[in-house]
Amino acid sequence: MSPELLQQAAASNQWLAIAPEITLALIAVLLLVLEMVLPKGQHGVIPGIAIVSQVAVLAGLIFNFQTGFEGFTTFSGLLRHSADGQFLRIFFVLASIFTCLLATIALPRQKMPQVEFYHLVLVVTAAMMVLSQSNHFVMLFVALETVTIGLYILVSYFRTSALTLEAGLKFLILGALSSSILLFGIALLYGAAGNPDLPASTADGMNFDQLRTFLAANPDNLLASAGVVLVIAGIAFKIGAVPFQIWVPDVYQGAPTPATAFLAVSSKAAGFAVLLALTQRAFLPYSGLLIPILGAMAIATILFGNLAALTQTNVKRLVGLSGVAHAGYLLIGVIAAFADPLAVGAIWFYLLAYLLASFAVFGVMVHLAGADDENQELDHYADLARNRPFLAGILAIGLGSLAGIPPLAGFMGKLLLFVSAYRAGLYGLLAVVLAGVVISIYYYFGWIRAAFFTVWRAGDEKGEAPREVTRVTPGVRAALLVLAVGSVLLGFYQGALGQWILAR
Amino acid sequence: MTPGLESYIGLSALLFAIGFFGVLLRKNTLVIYMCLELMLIASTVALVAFSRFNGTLDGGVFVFFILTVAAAEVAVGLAIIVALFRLRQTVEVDKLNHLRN
Amino acid sequence: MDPAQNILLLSILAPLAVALAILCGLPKRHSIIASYFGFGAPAAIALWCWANFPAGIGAQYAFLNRYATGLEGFGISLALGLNGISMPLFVLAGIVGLAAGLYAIRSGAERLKVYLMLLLFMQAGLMGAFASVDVFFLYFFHELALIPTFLMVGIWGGRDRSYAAMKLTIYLTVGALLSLIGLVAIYVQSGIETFDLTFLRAYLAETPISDAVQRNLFGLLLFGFGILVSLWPFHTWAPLGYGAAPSSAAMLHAGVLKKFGLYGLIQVALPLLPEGAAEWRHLMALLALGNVLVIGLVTIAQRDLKQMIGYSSVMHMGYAFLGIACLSAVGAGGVVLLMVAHGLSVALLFLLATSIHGRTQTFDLAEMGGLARRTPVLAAWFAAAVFASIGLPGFANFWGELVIFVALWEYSPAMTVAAIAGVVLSAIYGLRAVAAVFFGPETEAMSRVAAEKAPEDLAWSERVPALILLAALLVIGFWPSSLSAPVDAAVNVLFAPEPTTAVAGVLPNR
Amino acid sequence: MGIFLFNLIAFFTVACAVGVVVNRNTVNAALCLMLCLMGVAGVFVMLDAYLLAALLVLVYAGAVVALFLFIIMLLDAQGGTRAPFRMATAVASGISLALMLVGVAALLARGTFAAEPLEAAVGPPVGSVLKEYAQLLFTTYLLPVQVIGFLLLIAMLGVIVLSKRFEGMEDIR
Amino acid sequence: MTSVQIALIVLLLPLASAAVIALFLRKAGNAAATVSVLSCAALAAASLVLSYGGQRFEASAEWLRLGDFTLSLGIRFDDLAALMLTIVAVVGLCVHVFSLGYMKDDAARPRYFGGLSVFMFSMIGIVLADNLFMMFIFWELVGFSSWLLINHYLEKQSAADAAKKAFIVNRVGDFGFLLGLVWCQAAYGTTNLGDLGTLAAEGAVVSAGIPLLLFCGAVGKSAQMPLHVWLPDAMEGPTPVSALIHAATMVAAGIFMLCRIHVLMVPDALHVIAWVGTATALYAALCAITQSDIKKVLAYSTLSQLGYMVAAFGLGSVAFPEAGEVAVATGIGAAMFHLATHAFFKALLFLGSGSVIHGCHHEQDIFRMGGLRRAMPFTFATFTVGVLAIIGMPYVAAGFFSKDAILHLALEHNRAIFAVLAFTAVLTAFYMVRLWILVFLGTPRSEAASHAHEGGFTMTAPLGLLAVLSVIGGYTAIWGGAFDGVWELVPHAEGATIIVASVGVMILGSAAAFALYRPAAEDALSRAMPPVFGTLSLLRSSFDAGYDYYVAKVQQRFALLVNFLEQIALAGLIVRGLAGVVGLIGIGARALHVGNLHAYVYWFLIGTALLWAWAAGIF
Repeated sequence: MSPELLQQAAASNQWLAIAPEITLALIAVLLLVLEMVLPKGQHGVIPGIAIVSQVAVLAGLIFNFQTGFEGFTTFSGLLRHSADGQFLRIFFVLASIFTCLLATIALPRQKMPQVEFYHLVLVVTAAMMVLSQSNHFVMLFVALETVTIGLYILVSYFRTSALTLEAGLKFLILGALSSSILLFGIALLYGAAGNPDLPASTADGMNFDQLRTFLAANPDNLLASAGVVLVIAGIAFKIGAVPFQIWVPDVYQGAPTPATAFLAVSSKAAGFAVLLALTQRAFLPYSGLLIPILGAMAIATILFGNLAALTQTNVKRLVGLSGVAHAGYLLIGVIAAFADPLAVGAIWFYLLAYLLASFAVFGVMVHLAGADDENQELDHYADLARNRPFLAGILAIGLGSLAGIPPLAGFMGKLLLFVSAYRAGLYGLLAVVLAGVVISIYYYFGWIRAAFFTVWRAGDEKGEAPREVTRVTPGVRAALLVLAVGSVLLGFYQGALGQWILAR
Repeated sequence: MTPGLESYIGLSALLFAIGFFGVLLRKNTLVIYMCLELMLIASTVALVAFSRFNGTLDGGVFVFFILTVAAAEVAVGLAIIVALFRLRQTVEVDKLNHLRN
Repeated sequence: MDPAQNILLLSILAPLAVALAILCGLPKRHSIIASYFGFGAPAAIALWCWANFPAGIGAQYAFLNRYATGLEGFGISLALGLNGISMPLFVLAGIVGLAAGLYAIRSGAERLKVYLMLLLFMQAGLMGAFASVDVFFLYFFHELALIPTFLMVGIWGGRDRSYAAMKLTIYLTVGALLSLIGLVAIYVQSGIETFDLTFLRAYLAETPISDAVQRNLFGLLLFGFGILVSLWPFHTWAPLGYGAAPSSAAMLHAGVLKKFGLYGLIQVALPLLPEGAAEWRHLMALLALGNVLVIGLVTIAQRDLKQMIGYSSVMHMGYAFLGIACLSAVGAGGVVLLMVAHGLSVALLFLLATSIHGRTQTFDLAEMGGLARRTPVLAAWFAAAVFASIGLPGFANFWGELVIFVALWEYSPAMTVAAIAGVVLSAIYGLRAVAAVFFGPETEAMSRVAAEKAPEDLAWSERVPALILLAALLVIGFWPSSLSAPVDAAVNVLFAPEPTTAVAGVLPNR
Repeated sequence: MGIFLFNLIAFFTVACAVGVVVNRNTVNAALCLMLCLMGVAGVFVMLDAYLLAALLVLVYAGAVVALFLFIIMLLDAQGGTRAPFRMATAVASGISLALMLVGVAALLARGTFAAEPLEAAVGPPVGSVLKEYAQLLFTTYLLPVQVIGFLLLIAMLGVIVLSKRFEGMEDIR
Repeated sequence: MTSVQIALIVLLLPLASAAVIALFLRKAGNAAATVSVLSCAALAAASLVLSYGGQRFEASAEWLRLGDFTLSLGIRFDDLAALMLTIVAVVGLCVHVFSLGYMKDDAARPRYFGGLSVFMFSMIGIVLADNLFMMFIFWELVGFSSWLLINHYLEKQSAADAAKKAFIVNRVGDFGFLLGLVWCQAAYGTTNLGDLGTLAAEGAVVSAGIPLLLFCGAVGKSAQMPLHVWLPDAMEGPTPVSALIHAATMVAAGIFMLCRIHVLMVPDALHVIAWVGTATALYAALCAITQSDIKKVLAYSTLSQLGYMVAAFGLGSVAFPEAGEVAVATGIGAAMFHLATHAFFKALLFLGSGSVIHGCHHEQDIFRMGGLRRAMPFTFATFTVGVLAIIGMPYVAAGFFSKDAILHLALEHNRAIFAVLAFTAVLTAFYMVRLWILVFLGTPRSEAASHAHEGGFTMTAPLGLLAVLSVIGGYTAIWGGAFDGVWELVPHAEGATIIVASVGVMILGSAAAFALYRPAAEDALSRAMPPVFGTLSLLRSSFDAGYDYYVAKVQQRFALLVNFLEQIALAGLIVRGLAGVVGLIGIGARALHVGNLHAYVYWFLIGTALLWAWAAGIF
């Protein structure tokens, strides 16, 4: 291999453009190195290093929001950088930080190696960043598989628990199945777009831009249509849209709480990032095909998620099913994005609100989960408001935001989604959302009720000792406060974020 | 006379379907996992065929990645299955239904 | 900046700040002192605004000020101001909030700090809701006030509190969401994509939304707001919820917060969607008659004092809807008067009902009787509250009802007949309640309770808040034009017979 | 000739794939999978993708299936005495499969494939030379290669975490 | 001071008194009584000054304006108002003073006197009102004060029930009043009495609906059939209250109101009014015969006399079409004349009965009295004057003149009505004489009656004053020229027919009573003619029974039914049912998570198949 070739290769690959991803990967490796280098007694600092360094990355991302790569493709068109991508990077790092924080609470209770968990989270986060910026199916698939395999491990991380492993297995098999479906779809698309006999055929059918050109020239190529729907099916698994949502509650329930949170927030957001990239760029010419599919999915997802959550008493399953419903709301945003550019910003805002609220809720859950991570029933939340008012307050804010109650961020997210859905003329879907939100109030409120209402008026003090709840460390307390305050603040003051969302 | 593209795609689809069928039918997790591999392979057949007929190499390169990924996935998957077996002494799907409702 | 310009913001921030301070762990003693400020400041500001409300500004906003929140590009900004329609309700919120707050501070509720904190949040929301010029923040503050209600019903509530809280929550969420979608629809359909009412009015006066769309939107708003105001037959949450709610929450919700739906209809829906309103008025009026007649009869059948008050409040909302259905300046003005009056009187009723409960240990009318001998002041004030609520002249309610009847005749004499028949119904249940609680010989059950703990007459902790409400009722009752003059100025512009030219009165350049 | 060979290989491959699904014995199923992969490698050869064919045999038949066999032996979980699947399940999946095949058939019947025979379409076969792959992998697809590296790393870590006996830690019974 | 200012003082003085008592004197009975009586005295003085010395004027101020609806409060002080004001003030003062003695031992005096002051305020408001809205406002307020005062003995269940009944029945009447009011506002754009008069003169008034609806208010307040049922029950209140409110003034407000709105009247409406009044007069007189409670007898007689007034108004307020031309509103004159005289003699009778009751230690059963002639000579004398007045003793007592005017009108306009009214006059004489005989003649028939004693000066002085007024009130000239605007409307009988007739009926009725009744502990009528007595009792109780049946069996059951539908059908079946259905679906959706991997793969299969089929265009 000639030096020129290598130089050429180096020149075409602007590594600077993926500096955050590289940093995260390096931190991940650094953690492993530290595990080897540091004596056993000092392993306790490793999570701290993971978190602090990620905060540094986060700060770097925020302060260098304008990268200069916006709108450009790098790595021979494998990646495409945009303001959205930059937002998602911040989003993923944020989610990663909170996941690591949750892990610092949940992991020490298990006699398990810990550093690997943080390493996995970091690598998966980096992969998600890449995934959300991919502009090419090869990149997409590889990043997606990295994410997926990382999640398989994270989900089954507590290997001493049969439930965790069962969740891991279910996730593994269904994940692999959906990967296969996705892959087959990619293959079909590649084949269709590369067909030299067709107009606008392209040599690189897996590049999103090329593919779009091809699809625009061949408005009803059946092979391509089949590829499109199969790819959508694969993504639907990630975001948990009906009928590919069925794994959600089982896996959420079995997975370690930090992994559940990671799955619920980051994985879902990555799925939506990909879905948006595909529907808004690669598959845009096939919107006629996609809108009915996505619409039907959204309706079914909202109704199924909310209805199934209605009588659920296991909080992790509840969060999972409600997350399904949230995916449904977001799908409406995806549909609206075909007609209204605001919708994309609305989705980002919604996801951010969802992140804050979800981690607030998971933050409470992880404290209450108990040593074996199995205290997950609503009954375990009884008397929470009396015994742990701080956690109860955080829980209330988180759930309120998830339910979309003003003045919390979740409401603002829903409002933006409503507006763009209305602008896009999706009246029927709005009606479904309405029904869904009303149903969701019941179970979110039921949870709050479980945590608040049985207390203070209970005539007979049962005299039993307060349930064992992990102590809230100052750092975690601060983080939970940040989540709560953020959830409240974003509800009415969006500041620069609001302007960015509108301007993007 | 050589077979046309549709023959290869048909074969690929058939393999894919058989794999899917296997995932649906078998109770043994290991076999299910094999069937999943079969589905991945089915996709590679399609990719290679398209690559050949379209005259571009990207499909082939993609297969390269797929094989690597599949190998990694198998490793992780089997590790999970083994760990589960050690706890539950079974790999039968019907008995792995403690997470429900 | 000029302090007068920020005074409305201050009225929201004062309770909010106190609430946050309590949330952050202010000690109980200081919390109580701070709460006096938290409830007193909005009331003082409200009264100041009332006193200094400029005359002759039509439907324009006084004390107007806008604050950026990051979504100006989206047409959202925190715009605070008062016009002739919102000012009375702002005053109502201040007064009832003060009364409810004073009552709560002295109520000795368990977990008093949390109770006060939630009430203060509610108070902040209420002040904000009526001071908002921006429809988004209108809705936003309403919900801010609504959330504590759920919690307070659920935590401090009485019988059936869990079911009541849940039902209340679900119903009000449905209503709020429907109206939210309606507001979003206005936002989008208006074509200028702003939530600011002044701009919306000015713009829609020039280029109204098409009739067909108006019809759909008004329907959404009607049922959305209607559920919030317990429009028949979507009212079943109200008696249940009020029956279970702790008194201060019931006072603030039934007294003030519930008016939000009506306020939304008058301030937003009617001026922006006149054609839609014309289309729906018949249905609205018919449902409102359901409120008046059906619920009037249901109220008569109640055996439980608090349920009865809850139902009576539902019933009186029917008059307000009828006034709105008139689609005239007179009707709308009457509704504003009635809202204020009803808010004061129902708050007073809930307050005194709780006081009665404290002395009888029951809400069951059959078990009460003869209390007047032991507690003459309570008896007199409760009777006054009942007479206020059934529309005796001298109390504010009379003016609202009277004006609505006058306006209603122009719309439909037949409906007026039915509506006025409701006046008889309310006299029946109101006087029955007074007689059952206070007059006649003492019942056995009452004697038993009295033997355990002799009922004492109203304490000052109860008297002061009640007196505030009673005084307000009497002041407006004797001198209605103190409140109606600004209302008149506003409704004359907003509901002039020739909408296009009249609404132009709010254009900034005039 | 080409068609005959293709048909032969295709039949062999499909038969082996069916074998994987229906074989009661897990070991046999794994062996069927291996044979199936051989058949696929043959298809690759027919498509002039010699390198991929070799890779497939090496990675899959050599490593993956071997791994499967090891695990099968390790777990010693032969589904011997019981049927590998229920009949009801089979019927249901048959119906579903039929539905899916209808879709496939529709695609095949109405899809637009390359109309011309292979020789005419492309002269010299691409992808038969390692260098071309290498060039693509190290230029265009350099980033995925790097990512794959991390993928393998975490997969390795995952297997360790899930399987290794750690000192001083609670472990699987 | 201008007349307006004096009028305002007259209006606001009692309000101030009530406010002072409510705010500061709740526990000070004597002080409250003093304040109230003094304010009433001052008010009476001012009223007299105003009526006799002041001008007649109109003044008003805008009180509420919304859109094109304006409500003003104003004073219309013409001769009618002046007359009414004088009556109210004088009778009010008498009652206030009488109350000082009557209520001496009552613990709740502050409430009582506060209530009296509220009543005075409201009543004067009605009198002075210059428009119907204002009248309605005070109309409601007198209803309230009536409720308050009937309820005075608030531990008595019967008092509480009576007060409630009074207010609710009045509300039913006010339902019509308010409706008529709103209609009037809508139809004419004003309710100002002067403006309405102008409009009427221009011929704008044609509707019979408005006056009849407004008349409903009068039916309620003046206890005409069928809303008369509250008045007898209202006797549960203290006797001075009955005298003031439920005999002399408030119940007469209905008649006053009719006179105020006479410009709106059309012949059809007047027919109805006349017949309603006549029917009430007859019915109430029949009822009075069987009563054994002294106050109830008087209450029914009040009803009957009110019927006379209403009938009088209906008979002569505008010309009937066949009369050719618009006549002077003689009905107003007759009605107001009778109102004035009735106010005096009925207040006298009630206060007399109060004195009797007070003297007999709150014994009200006339069959347990007797012989009070000796024990209470002053009361006996004044009461006798009252009886003479009501039965229409010619030239001796005021009732004769006013009743004559009414009978004259009836004879002129409607013979049927005349016949009924004449027969009623027979009955009036009959039951009043019966009462007189049973109470005062013979010997005491009970312990209480035997220890009867005269009340103090505060009680006798008002009796005296009222007795004098009852005698001279019939001579319109006595009143001075101040009220000529009203008096000149009073029709005067020409010829002897009316005098003969009225003397005849009086003698007939009295003679029958003398013939039938001896002072005895038992009702002679029930012994002599049981069927007649039974029929009359039944007649009396039939209305109450009917209403009771309606309230208990119809209204309450209907309310319960509606409540049942509300609770069971709406809140239960529909709302909870819907929630239940959603919940069931939710349980179903939840149950789909069976936990078996194969089941989950099916979802994927079906999803993929559906998507594929969609892409292939199968749908």
